[in-house]
Amino acid sequence: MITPASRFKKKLPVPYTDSLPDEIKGNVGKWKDRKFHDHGIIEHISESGEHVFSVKVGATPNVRFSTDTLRKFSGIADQYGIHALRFTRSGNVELLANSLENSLKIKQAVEDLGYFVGGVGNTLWSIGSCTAYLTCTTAVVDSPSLTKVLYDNFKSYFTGEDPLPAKLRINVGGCPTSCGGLVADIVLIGHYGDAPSYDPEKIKMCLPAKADSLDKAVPELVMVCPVNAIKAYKKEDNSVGIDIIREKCIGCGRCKDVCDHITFDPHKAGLSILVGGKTSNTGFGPALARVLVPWIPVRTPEYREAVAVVSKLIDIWKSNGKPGERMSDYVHRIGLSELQKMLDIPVTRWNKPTSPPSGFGVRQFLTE
Amino acid sequence: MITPASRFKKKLPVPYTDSLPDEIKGNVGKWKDRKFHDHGIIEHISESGEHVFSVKVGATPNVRFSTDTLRKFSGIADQYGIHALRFTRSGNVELLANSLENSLKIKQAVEDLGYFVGGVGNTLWSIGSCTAYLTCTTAVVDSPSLTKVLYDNFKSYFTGEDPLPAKLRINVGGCPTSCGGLVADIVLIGHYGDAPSYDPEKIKMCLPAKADSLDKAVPELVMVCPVNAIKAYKKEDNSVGIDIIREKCIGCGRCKDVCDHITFDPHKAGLSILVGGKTSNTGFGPALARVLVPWIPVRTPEYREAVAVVSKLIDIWKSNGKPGERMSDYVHRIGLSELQKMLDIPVTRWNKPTSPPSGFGVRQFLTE
Amino acid sequence: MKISEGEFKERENDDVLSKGLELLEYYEKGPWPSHVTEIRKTKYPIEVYASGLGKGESQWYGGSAKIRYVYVGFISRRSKDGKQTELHFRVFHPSGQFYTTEALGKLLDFADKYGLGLIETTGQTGGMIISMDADLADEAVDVLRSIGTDIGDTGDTFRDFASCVGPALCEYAMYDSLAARDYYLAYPPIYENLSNQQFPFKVKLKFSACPMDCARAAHRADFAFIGMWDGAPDVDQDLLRKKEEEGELKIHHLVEECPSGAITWDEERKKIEISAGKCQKSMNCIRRAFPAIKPGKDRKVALLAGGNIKGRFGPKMAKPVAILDDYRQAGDFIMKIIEIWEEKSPHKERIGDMLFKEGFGKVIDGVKDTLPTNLQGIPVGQTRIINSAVLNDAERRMYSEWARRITDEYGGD
Amino acid sequence: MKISEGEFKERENDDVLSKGLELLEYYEKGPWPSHVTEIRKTKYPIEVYASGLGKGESQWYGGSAKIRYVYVGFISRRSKDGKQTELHFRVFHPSGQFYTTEALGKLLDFADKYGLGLIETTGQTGGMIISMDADLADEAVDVLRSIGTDIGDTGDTFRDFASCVGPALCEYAMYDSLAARDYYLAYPPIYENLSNQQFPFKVKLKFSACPMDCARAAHRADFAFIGMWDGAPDVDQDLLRKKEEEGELKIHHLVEECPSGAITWDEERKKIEISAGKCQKSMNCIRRAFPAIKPGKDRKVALLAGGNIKGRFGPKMAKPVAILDDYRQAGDFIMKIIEIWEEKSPHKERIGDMLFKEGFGKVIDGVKDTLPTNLQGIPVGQTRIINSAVLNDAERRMYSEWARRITDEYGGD
Ligand code: SRM
Ligand code: SRM
Ligand code: SRM
Ligand code: SRM
Ligand code: SF4
Ligand code: SF4
Ligand code: SF4
Ligand code: SF4
Ligand code: SF4
Ligand code: SF4
Ligand code: SF4
Ligand code: SF4
Repeated sequence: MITPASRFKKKLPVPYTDSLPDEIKGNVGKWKDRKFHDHGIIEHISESGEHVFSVKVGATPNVRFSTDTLRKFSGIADQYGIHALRFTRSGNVELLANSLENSLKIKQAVEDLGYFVGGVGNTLWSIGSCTAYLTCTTAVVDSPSLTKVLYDNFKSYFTGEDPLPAKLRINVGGCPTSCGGLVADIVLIGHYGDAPSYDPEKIKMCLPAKADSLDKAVPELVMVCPVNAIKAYKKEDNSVGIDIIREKCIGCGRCKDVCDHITFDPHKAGLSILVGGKTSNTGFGPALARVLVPWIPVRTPEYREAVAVVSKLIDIWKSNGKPGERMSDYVHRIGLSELQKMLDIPVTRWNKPTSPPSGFGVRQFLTE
Repeated sequence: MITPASRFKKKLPVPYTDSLPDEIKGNVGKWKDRKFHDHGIIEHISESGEHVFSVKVGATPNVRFSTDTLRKFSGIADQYGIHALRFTRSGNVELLANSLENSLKIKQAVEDLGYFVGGVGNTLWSIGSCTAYLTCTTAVVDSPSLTKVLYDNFKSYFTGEDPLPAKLRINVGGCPTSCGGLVADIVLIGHYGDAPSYDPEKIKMCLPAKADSLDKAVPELVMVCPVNAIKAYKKEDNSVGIDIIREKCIGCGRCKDVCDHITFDPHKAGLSILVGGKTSNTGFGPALARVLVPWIPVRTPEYREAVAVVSKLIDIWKSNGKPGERMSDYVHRIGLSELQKMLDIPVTRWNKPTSPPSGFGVRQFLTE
Repeated sequence: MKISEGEFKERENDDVLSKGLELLEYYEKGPWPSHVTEIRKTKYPIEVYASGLGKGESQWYGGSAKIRYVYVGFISRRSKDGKQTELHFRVFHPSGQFYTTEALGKLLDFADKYGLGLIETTGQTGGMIISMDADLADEAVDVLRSIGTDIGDTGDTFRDFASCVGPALCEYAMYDSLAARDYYLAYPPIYENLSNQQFPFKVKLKFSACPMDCARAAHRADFAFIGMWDGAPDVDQDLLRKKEEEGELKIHHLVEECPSGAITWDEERKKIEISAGKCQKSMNCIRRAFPAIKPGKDRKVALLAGGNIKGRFGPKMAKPVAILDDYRQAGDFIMKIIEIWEEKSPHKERIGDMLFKEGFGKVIDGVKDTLPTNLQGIPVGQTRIINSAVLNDAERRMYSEWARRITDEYGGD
Repeated sequence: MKISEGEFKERENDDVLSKGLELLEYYEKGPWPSHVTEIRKTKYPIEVYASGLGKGESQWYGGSAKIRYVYVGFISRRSKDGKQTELHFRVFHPSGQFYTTEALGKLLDFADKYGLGLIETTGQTGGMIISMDADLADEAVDVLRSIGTDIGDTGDTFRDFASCVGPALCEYAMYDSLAARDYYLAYPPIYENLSNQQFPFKVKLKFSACPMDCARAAHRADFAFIGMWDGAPDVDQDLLRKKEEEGELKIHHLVEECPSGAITWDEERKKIEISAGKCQKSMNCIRRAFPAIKPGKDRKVALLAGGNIKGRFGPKMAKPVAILDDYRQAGDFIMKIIEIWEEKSPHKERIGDMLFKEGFGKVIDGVKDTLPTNLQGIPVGQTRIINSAVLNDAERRMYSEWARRITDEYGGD
């Protein structure tokens, strides 16, 4: 029987050591070197003399798998691997093996399933995508389908057929919330491209009933706006009205997050493209990506505009980046304005370069 | 007659252009290059083709001159110079001339007066000293006499006879207030070396008369202590008593600044020696000096301990610093702990290296 | 012929749907494995996705579901046309996200039996998302717990914590980021709040075992733990020269690439020198020359706070709090910051917003007694430089003796 | 024989004094010009200094003096034995501290007639300190004003402002630091407060015309103005090569010494490249290779705030506020910060303490409308990244067209 007592007792995931395959258990913390094979296989070399191989498999957009496919991966891991696999932080699947020979067999088997092995070294490691139209309520643009199109176009950067100067990470977010964050080399974000509107009657559901209360507290709808673009005022009948000041609004959607009766014109939605983000402390160090292109149209099915911009960015980086230089570091080196000049993109207040956010991460400590 | 109206009308110093000699007036903002001569003469070369020379003369400790001496400098400026001189930000006197030949004559004349020319390029630019026993009430150690001894010992670094890797700035402060600041390569500071004590009766003059007031406001004497080492409490007779917690006290003297009845045992006073400060954005950039030696005895007249430590620091830097590397940058490069090891100095909580203050100055902006 | 408004809507919806279904087909083509193809193999209501694509707008509204005595960890949706619902569990992975095929099998069985056969194996936060059969959800919770994990990771409370793969596979790991995640999930004040407490908003912890920050902690966590070390990297000069001779690397590249100019080449002695003070722990030389260059031996954990993506004031990078000797040292600190946050912040304000609003240095400084006192680097607020000292007699004697030695060396007394 | 306490004190004082006088003699020897020798030529009460040295303790207490309708700019002292007094004026130099011999002559006559014939020509703040004859002090003020300067620089108000020599003699000057000092001394809200206002504590402004910061502004001023530029330094590649050929410098030293690794050597094209994004404006390459390398042409003034030496919370370096196009842009900002400071701070709390206490980012952010809106770098608080946009139709068309062009380039529409 389900009792409060039994239910309140939560269950934590098993201690990580319990989930490791035996081949790894004894080697935790003992890895002394590694080799990369074939742009998709990492050989981990332990002090103990043991070797473990991980074969990195690219995932579907939004990392959505049927149990059927996962069972097949599992089968491959049983047949050629060490009966184990892991899901990486960036959404790939790593099948674990004990020899290069077996790793190559895994690679073959995975490819036979229609999946690709890659994402190691100077490649496209992954294109992160949030869930968007699949389950999310606030999505403006559908990131999984956009991600699919990008992957279709840039697959050879993942597999390493087409070499890159360094690691590349792309992230796609369906709305300005950007669940994937702003720390990727290229970030594409769906947004409204416009200020919100509302039905003056319906909006009352999101506001206090009587205007008297305005003296005591700021309505949540007003408070969430980060730029104070929403003003509440007292109407003649003592109800509450609002004004949304278009000139101030940044189109962030925070008002819509707290009130379903805030609406945006779907025809004005677009994608912004940001560059120069990363979280690793290499090179210029961790930084937030900054807006390069504030808006391009969203045109399904091909999302050609997005593909074109990303293609061009990669091409510029390939021909001008130094060997080993992340795209983000390249952008920092030449400066965002320079890149904008190369793209001949109009600069408005929405993509005017400001001081680059830098000096983050561990370098903020600098102990002796 | 002196009226409030006439007195309240303040007089600002003349606009700077009015105080310039004619040879400089026309060249403001036009200097296109400079040459150094003889470690003490700077030749300023203008776009106009004109040249102005400044001959830098080292000042007495605390930059104290009799009008007699200043008249003599003035006379030299009239005889060989362009009838003008200036006082530098760091306490030297610069006599201005229009040719190298005249500059050398100025140099000779100044030396005949018992003064030295130097402080240009890779030399000791000056030893800054506050006023201390000459006029200051809070002085613990007399900085002018200590500065005199240091200058006597390190004169050849000022004149350039003895070359240094780069510019060197030393500052001497008579008390922890350190009017000279902490942005010199070497900073010597007089301090009490001890926690304060007080006469329980006299201290009442610095405290509120009645303990009731403690509920309303913290007495200034308690408030000024930066580490909350002073506690006020209510005595039986409703007067106020204090405790000074020795374990917390850092001996900063802020309590004495606001209350003359706080006393320190003069026999425990000493000098702390800090290194690694600078304000220029070169190299490691601006940084506060940090404590290398928390305390050495103060023994007049020779201040031998201070001279020995500064000598050793300069020697270490001379043999290990790179050409052009400020002592401060050298200390940052090797780390304060490393320097402490080389000096074999005991490390206590008072000179334990913490994270070096860095990343200051203009690099905090880093615009593109 | 006049059609009713209802009928009109219906037709319009049909148009949208058929456009959407076409789009689905499009997204099943192309070389890269398709999410649509995967989803088609499951019981997920794919028409809602199709309508969304057709309309260019997500077709989901927030829904509601009830699981007895469980308040967070699941998310319910209803489609805008009211016809479909969707429910998914956010499920904790074991740290490192390793699975033996046996353990994975149990999860897959679970997803087939209680769910729709569809899994997002790594969400952006690092968790796993399993699409559920709403009718079986209540029962499913207990079953999930019986196979060794639980739901969580929603609501205004602690979310899932993420760690990099760390020492389990990575040669750079400087502390055990996986054990650290396990430790903090089980840390009593956190464990207690995992699914109850109503904080102003969500709280995330992320653990990267080295400055490469594979767990993306510096931006995507309220509290970030990043492995680092004290001093300069360790160099094996012989091995380094050997690597250069064998053409594996060029030493002058290491010198040039070091972002802080910490590396110099000593031509005379044919070795590199690394400045401890300058090194910014970028890992650059290390990853290029490993194992000839390794992190220094004195390992530390950098604790940063206040990163997040949106919040009230927009995206933020985490800021430095302290350098810890051990990842376990931050528990009190975290809970104290949360206490202040509960007091100061309205709904939807992340910890980083609060720190920004109240002043990072001020808040951190105010709680610094929750951190060990022997901290090596407290970069918060200002660097305290105390140029005076309060010595006891023994210390005074010690420094007097030292002064005498150095005075003797320089000319005697 | 029994001696009275008074007599005992007297004798003790005599001992102290005679020890002090010996010390004075000692400090007149040695190669370096002696302050004692200088002082002996004046009317300063040198016995008080001697007693101080003899006793190992300053022999001065705060004193008091009255000058009609003038409240700041002079300091009065009385000796601990009550026998002597001392009074000195803190006097403004012209910016740059230049004097024609004629102008200096007037000051010297003044110091002889109304003073003791003793001058500290550059105090640590940058002003001049003239020891006075207390009886003539009142009259002296007017005389001083008649020769074109005034007293000031004490009290809880604006102190003397300091500037580097700047464009008057220095080839690096990026703005007119001397004119800037003149401007702010005469800036009405400052001028008004120069000798009246009772702020919580002192306020200092310092002006350095380049990042070498010869005015020591970054630590010793509440408001620091430091010249800088936008982008990379300007390079004259031919002149640079020439300098190397002539042995004046080694280019690879420039590369190695650049603290931010911004300079690279292009072996092929035989020229250096400087990264605009990386350059930290250290002036290193510039001072080594001037004029082959010069500051970039787009000149700016960095405004920093909150530096000071002691305050309530100890020594502080100034923090970044904004990059100005013109040094005149900070007036409102300064006065607004002072207003907040007056409200928030008790006595003896410097502006830097207040900023630290209240949160630097918060305070600065709150007054940012006092600064020009086209600021290039507002590093305060957090960097605002807005990943959305509100476009008007023209903008939308513009970006659509751009997108079309780039789409055409990549495979057509
Ligand atoms: C597996 C993974 C951690 C995990 O817990 O899942 C991982 C593991 C490693 N990372 Fe990472 N990184 C992983 C995500 C990341 C991320 C996060 C991301 O991309 O979203 C980053 C930060 C990227 C950024 O800066 O925004 C990241 C930044 C790095 C870097 C620094 C790259 C750089 O140039 O800045 C390295 C070093 C390198 O590539 O030379 C690195 C290197 C490594 C290596 C390959 C170490 C090596 O070179 O030997 C690690 C292999 C461990 C192993 O032996 O299996 N890892 N690594 C993640 C794999 C993602 C994937 O599916 O492809
Ligand atoms: C005259 C003076 C400014 C003034 O308004 O009085 C001055 C003027 C110059 N400074 Fe300075 N500095 C002056 C105090 C300073 C200070 C403040 C101090 O020492 O207290 C600093 C900051 C020191 C620090 O970092 O703590 C300072 C940091 C520099 C630097 C950077 C040095 C470095 O290695 O970091 C240079 C460039 C150099 O030496 O290569 C420099 C260079 C110069 C030069 C010599 C420019 C040049 O190399 O051509 C300027 C000469 C102007 C001229 O032509 O007359 N000046 N300079 C100050 C002379 C002081 C003196 O009496 O000796
Ligand atoms: C599922 C997931 C995207 C995915 O497909 O991977 C996701 C999906 C949503 N996120 Fe997220 N976020 C997901 C990881 C993140 C991350 C990534 C991370 O933690 O590294 C972030 C950025 C980090 C951070 O916390 O700052 C993130 C920042 C947000 C925010 C902004 C929070 C803030 O800073 O203010 C919101 C808005 C909110 O909660 O109001 C949000 C809100 C949402 C909502 C709840 C919006 C909504 O109401 O529909 C989405 C629910 C979709 C759904 O049906 O589940 N999501 N969200 C990710 C969770 C999977 C997992 O648990 O592993
Ligand atoms: C005269 C001078 C030293 C010198 O011989 O050069 C000096 C002397 C005193 N300073 Fe200072 N300070 C002098 C420049 C400075 C500077 C340098 C600067 O501005 O660049 C500083 C550091 C910068 C700053 O403001 O932070 C400085 C920071 C202080 C402080 C600490 C203020 C604080 O940050 O809290 C005090 C303590 C106080 O005012 O309570 C102080 C207090 C004092 C007092 C008033 C202490 C006292 O009550 O006796 C000294 C008065 C001596 C006297 O009889 O005139 N003095 N003082 C300098 C003024 C000359 C001038 O006007 O040109
Ligand atoms: S980024 Fe936006 S659309 Fe995507 S999952 Fe997060 S909230 Fe939803
Ligand atoms: S979209 Fe954002 S900026 Fe615009 S009104 Fe809504 S909350 Fe404010
Ligand atoms: S440092 Fe101390 S002793 Fe020297 S003048 Fe300043 S307050 Fe006086
Ligand atoms: S000396 Fe400083 S730390 Fe000690 S009690 Fe006085 S004010 Fe406090
Ligand atoms: S953060 Fe460092 S230790 Fe962790 S997986 Fe990445 S490279 Fe390895
Ligand atoms: S770790 Fe990075 S900053 Fe440190 S020495 Fe190596 S390359 Fe330079
Ligand atoms: S700060 Fe710069 S401009 Fe001013 S004197 Fe010094 S070197 Fe010249
Ligand atoms: S000014 Fe300094 S940081 Fe900039 S390029 Fe020159 S040396 Fe490098």
